[in-house]
Amino acid sequence: MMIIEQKNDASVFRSAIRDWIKEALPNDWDALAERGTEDDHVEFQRWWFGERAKQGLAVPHWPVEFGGVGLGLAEQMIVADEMARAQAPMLDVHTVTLNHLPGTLIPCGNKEQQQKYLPPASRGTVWCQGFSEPGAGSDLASLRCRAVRDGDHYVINGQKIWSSMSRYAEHCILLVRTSTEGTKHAGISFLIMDMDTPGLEVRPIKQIDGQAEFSELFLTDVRIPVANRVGEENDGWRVAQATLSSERGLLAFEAGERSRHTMEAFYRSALDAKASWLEDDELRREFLTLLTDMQASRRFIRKLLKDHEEGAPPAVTAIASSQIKLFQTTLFQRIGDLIVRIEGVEGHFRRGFTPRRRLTGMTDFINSFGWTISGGTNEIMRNLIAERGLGMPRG
Amino acid sequence: MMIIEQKNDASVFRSAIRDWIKEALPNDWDALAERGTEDDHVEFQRWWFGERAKQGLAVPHWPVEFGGVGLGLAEQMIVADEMARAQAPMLDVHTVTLNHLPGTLIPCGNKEQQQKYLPPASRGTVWCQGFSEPGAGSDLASLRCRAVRDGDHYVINGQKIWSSMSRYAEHCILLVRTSTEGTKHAGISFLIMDMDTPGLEVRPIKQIDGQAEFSELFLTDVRIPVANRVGEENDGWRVAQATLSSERGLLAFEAGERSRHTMEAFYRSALDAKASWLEDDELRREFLTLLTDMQASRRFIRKLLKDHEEGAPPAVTAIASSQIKLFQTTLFQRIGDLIVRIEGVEGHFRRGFTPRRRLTGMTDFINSFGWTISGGTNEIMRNLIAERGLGMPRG
Amino acid sequence: MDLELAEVRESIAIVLEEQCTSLAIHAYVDGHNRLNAELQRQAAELGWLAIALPEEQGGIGLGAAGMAILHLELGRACAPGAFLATSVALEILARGPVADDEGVAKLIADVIGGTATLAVEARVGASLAGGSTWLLGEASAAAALIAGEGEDLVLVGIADGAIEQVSIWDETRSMISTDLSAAAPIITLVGMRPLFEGLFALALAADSAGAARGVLDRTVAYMKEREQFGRAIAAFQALKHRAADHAVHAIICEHLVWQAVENLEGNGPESRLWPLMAKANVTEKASKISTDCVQLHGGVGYTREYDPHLFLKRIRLNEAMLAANTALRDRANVALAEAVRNGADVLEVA
Amino acid sequence: MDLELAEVRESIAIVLEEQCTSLAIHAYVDGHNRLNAELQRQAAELGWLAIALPEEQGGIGLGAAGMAILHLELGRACAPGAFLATSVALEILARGPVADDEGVAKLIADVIGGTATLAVEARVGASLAGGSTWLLGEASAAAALIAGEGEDLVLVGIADGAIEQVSIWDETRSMISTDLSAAAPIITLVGMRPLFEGLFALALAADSAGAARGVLDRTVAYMKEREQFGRAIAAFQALKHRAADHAVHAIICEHLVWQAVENLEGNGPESRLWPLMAKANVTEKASKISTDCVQLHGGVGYTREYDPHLFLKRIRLNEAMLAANTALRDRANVALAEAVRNGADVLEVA
Repeated sequence: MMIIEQKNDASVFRSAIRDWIKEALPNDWDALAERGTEDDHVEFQRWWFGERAKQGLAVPHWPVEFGGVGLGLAEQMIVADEMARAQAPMLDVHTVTLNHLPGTLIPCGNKEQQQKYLPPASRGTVWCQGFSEPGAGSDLASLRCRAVRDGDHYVINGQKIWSSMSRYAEHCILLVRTSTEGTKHAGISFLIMDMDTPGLEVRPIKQIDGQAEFSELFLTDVRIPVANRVGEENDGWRVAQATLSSERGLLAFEAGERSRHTMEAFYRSALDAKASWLEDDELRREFLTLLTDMQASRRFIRKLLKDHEEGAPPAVTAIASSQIKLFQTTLFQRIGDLIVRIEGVEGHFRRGFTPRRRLTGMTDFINSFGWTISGGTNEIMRNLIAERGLGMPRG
Repeated sequence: MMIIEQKNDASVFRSAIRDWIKEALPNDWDALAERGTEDDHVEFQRWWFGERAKQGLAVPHWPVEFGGVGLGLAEQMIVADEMARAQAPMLDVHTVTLNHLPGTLIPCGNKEQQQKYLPPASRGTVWCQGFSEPGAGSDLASLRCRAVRDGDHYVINGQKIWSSMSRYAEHCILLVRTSTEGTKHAGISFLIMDMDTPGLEVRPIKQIDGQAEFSELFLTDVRIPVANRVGEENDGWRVAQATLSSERGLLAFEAGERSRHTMEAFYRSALDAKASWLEDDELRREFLTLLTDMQASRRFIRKLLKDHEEGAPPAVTAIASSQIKLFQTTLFQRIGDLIVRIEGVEGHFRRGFTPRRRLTGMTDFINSFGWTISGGTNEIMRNLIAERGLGMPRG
Repeated sequence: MDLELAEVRESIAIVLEEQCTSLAIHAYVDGHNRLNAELQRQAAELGWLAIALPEEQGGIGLGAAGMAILHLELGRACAPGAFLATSVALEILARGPVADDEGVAKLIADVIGGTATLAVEARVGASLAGGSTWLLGEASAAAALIAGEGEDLVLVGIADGAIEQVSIWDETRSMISTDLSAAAPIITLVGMRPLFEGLFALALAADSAGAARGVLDRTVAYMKEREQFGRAIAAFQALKHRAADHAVHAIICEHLVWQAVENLEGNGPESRLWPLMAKANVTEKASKISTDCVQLHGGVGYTREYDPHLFLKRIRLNEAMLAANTALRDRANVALAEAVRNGADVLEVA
Repeated sequence: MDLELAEVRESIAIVLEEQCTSLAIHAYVDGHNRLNAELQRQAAELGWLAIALPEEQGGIGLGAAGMAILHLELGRACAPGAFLATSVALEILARGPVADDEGVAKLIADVIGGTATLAVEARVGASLAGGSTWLLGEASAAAALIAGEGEDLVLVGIADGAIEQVSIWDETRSMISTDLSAAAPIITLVGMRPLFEGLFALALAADSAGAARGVLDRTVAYMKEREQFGRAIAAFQALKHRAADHAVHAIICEHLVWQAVENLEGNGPESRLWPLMAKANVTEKASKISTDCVQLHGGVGYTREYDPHLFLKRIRLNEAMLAANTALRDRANVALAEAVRNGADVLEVA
């Protein structure tokens, strides 16, 4: 029996997941990952996706017709909570697959597109996103990657950046400019691109943490069938709004729960080791302060999820999402900063690829910029909160 | 022999001042001030100005022809330093008299104005400033207080705000609008107003620290002789620049030195009393951090004074002044904040008028807003530093 | 329950919005009205003080959550009066074994009826050193709760002669000093100090979280209205970003209050950890928010006639009360260490 | 002296601007050039390492001020190499009574001549617990200074076999781990640990103050060039205000370095107070500045090919070295208390 079939009894469901993870997941997977490369870890994530899929735990939140079981929020939280508790591998490589893809195709795609792409995605195809451009940055709508109609194809020339996991992806959701008339928002179209299309070059961007999660995409005369367009021509901005508003609350939830467990484990091992920082008034209190702020942010995330489930308007949940992003990512940076100061010189030693299963000085601190910058910089979040949340005029 | 006559030998000069203060100033003047009112304290400052004047120590930095001795920077620093060291009364009520008035009249006033106003000022007449307006705030040049020519008088109608010490002043330097043509900067004139002119009403503004250093001025058909105009008609903005750039470095210097002594005294008494905060890692280190920042700001102020004396261009010293204001006033607020936390409930008890001779919890903290807001808010300072100091474009 | 809570909260908010206008509060602090007494009268009528008490004791039965909404709203309105001390002390008296004592029962009835107020020791335990202590409460308070031996509390009568009004920066509330040698112990509440501290922490956190929201709302409104250089200062990005940060922290403050509410009862480490940490983190955040709200008002922020300074002074007094946040965090750490050593899960969110 | 200092500083800056371009540094950290060796060669030629040494010892004679300008400029350029450890250790060796020792004299000459580098214990005193310790320095270092008994230092030879290169986040410098049981003590420098710590603190503060300036300059330049929403991001007020704050703190950092310079010598409490506090406050400020500089770069700040992360990692390593800032502030407090008790004036500015 697949574990997902036990979803109707919360406590049974929870312990089934817990037991299954213990059995299915090698106990020392993080040590293996630390010795391996980024590629190894992506392979490992694909394997883990497959294992979860076998239990119905890969895309249970999707509607039944596309391979999910329409899992309710409470049960989704149980899944995420148990994954976090076990510090099981995250499915970073499937972020777009799991969230943005259904968030786009279910409301905006046609039947054919849904049937063609969603079922394989539910089994683990990797998707990436080609939205940002080097010149555009936070001003997404000013994108310039040009698509020209040629019969039943578009011919694309241009450049994309910050495309996460595109080295590993089979497909890409792509924003292109099909018209330069009217406002910058009015001439954008939304396409699906196969990553093996000729003319596409993927160049990894090396990050400050040594990894290369993101890539640049260079498109030279890339031909994409018109049938791969989602929504009408020049109506891609509206489709992209659906993509971008695909609910990220559960990702924040899982990140918060994982952070809770890493902090708790850090504290526990400090207690066991009688670590000197616990005897230091300043450091000890700072830890308590951060732990308490984390608790509040976890409550805030739960409230967002609950409001969302109860049908709160997207405008409201979007502001709460921005508020949570700003607070939680800044909190992760504050935590990283404290651990750097606690660990001292030893916190500066580099390890291999680290799967964020425990708090490690500079690694966490440096990683934290991935949170505060990507997914909309915190500066953009502050603009949104002030303008849409507090009703302040644009500057 | 007046003490100022010993100015040529630094160490003799210094000890003469030190000895004289000990003799001239009642030892318990601050306790008396704390029991008295704000008015009492102004009276006391006037008395102290007179005592300093008798020794040539009131306006020694002024040129000889106007009642000073053209005291060099090093010697001015000795005077300020000894006043700070003895925590002698400040001459708050004479701030405009001592700095803005000569800063304006010496470069921009005519002979008659200089002869009429400067010598009495050197003996203690109190001046105030009528620049800001309720609608204008940080945007000084948008002032609307209207002056209409009527024969050899201007007739003024309008309102001024944040006029420091005007309740006690004999004269006021006033900015008025004499023309609404052209840019907002082009129609401003600079006048001298006697504070007993009919039609002028002074309403004290009660501050959040309970005092009323500032007032609003209401002007209804106030008649000011044209002869009281400094500079040409409609050229008042240029004159005001002279007023505003009158060197404030020595005020920052004295404030910094006084803060040094209050912090040192606070620490010494904590040592003597074996105060518990000295045993607390967090509070003790925060104190050391602030003391160290204060030391740096004192060095920074000395550098500004030295650069100014060596003829650094005003554009450069103006930026340094803004930087110092931003850092020093924020530092005073940080110090106040720490003392509030150290003193606990007792830090919340109100005393009478306090002459800032020692650190006192909420009193210092609440007072600190006077520093961070008045004299150009710190937000304006940041604009100046970014635009003029870092060459960033206006927003 | 959530719905009832929201309704009661709304009803409190409506009364306070009507009564505690900015004008009324300024008139109060300038001595031109007796808003505190008027609010006390209305509170008695509406049962606010007994909001947490079970219905059979004359309360509304909302427990700790009721305490939270009452003080969130009182803080948001910067309402003057002895509510904080009185409601906390009342809850303790009503829960104590002394509820049956006749004198105490009368005292409880008087407080619920609005004819008496109570005081609490501002810095709990300060009196143990002997001499005089400072109480949060009015000079007319009927009695005061102070720390006793060990985990006990003592309810003492307040003799007129031994009381001195203390002049404090927060003008919306009253603090008195009393000579304990002249105070008559009425009764000892055995082992109730931990609960008292938790309740006091919760009330201080709620009042501060509410005040942070109140001062921020007023500041945002001012920023939209005040023009400089030809546009509303709310359009200046540097100020907008500060307001956005404050808005987020103000929300976090309220979540911290609810964390305390959920963990108030019982003897587990969570009941020491969360209320104390809520008080520490909330008062610290609220203090930062209100400090910057004074600054964001520019010149008028430094004048008595605008509101931000009233909130700032109130929040900072909250911060100083019960115990310094430094000490609260140390005590919270002891509780956390105990929980983690015993394998108790104090981080789970319901 | 001031003029000479300024001239020497300018001359160092010119060389570094030419050599340490952003391109060259990135090529270095990616293993495509040996910029560290090239700089070491030029430094020897120009006498940088001996900048503080008296002329009769082959130095430039600029003392502590020379040490400050060298490291301010090296930090500003984010220059790779073993300069920090080597210059601090060299100064100690040259001042020690061992300058006359033949082996040490040769070592000094080799270092000045650019054919040898030195290492220092990264966290001074960590070795006293026994076992291995971490050294700031290159694997080819000729010798290392580590803490000895009490206030002594020990110069130890570095045996090839007992050394391991440590992979650290800061790629512009090198850290090695060594097993002390395999290290041969060359000589003991009696009572020189306080001076060593002061010098190390000064060098770390100067390097960090310079790095803060360097990363901020680059960030301001980037902000003027990068456009978003149709204008340079330097025109966005929220970002401008952050840059303005950083500019002020970067200046304060440099003043703290000069405070340390003036108080380096002697045995008075000021010689312990100010260098240690300079290191603590400067590294903390520089850390905040460089953290925000990464953020102000937006997306590219998170890429390896831009500079801010190199500065950030270097500054944070500086912050961790010598001793934690928490400990340094505690030691500074002991010095301050001693001074105040004895009536010594440590706050006077010359």
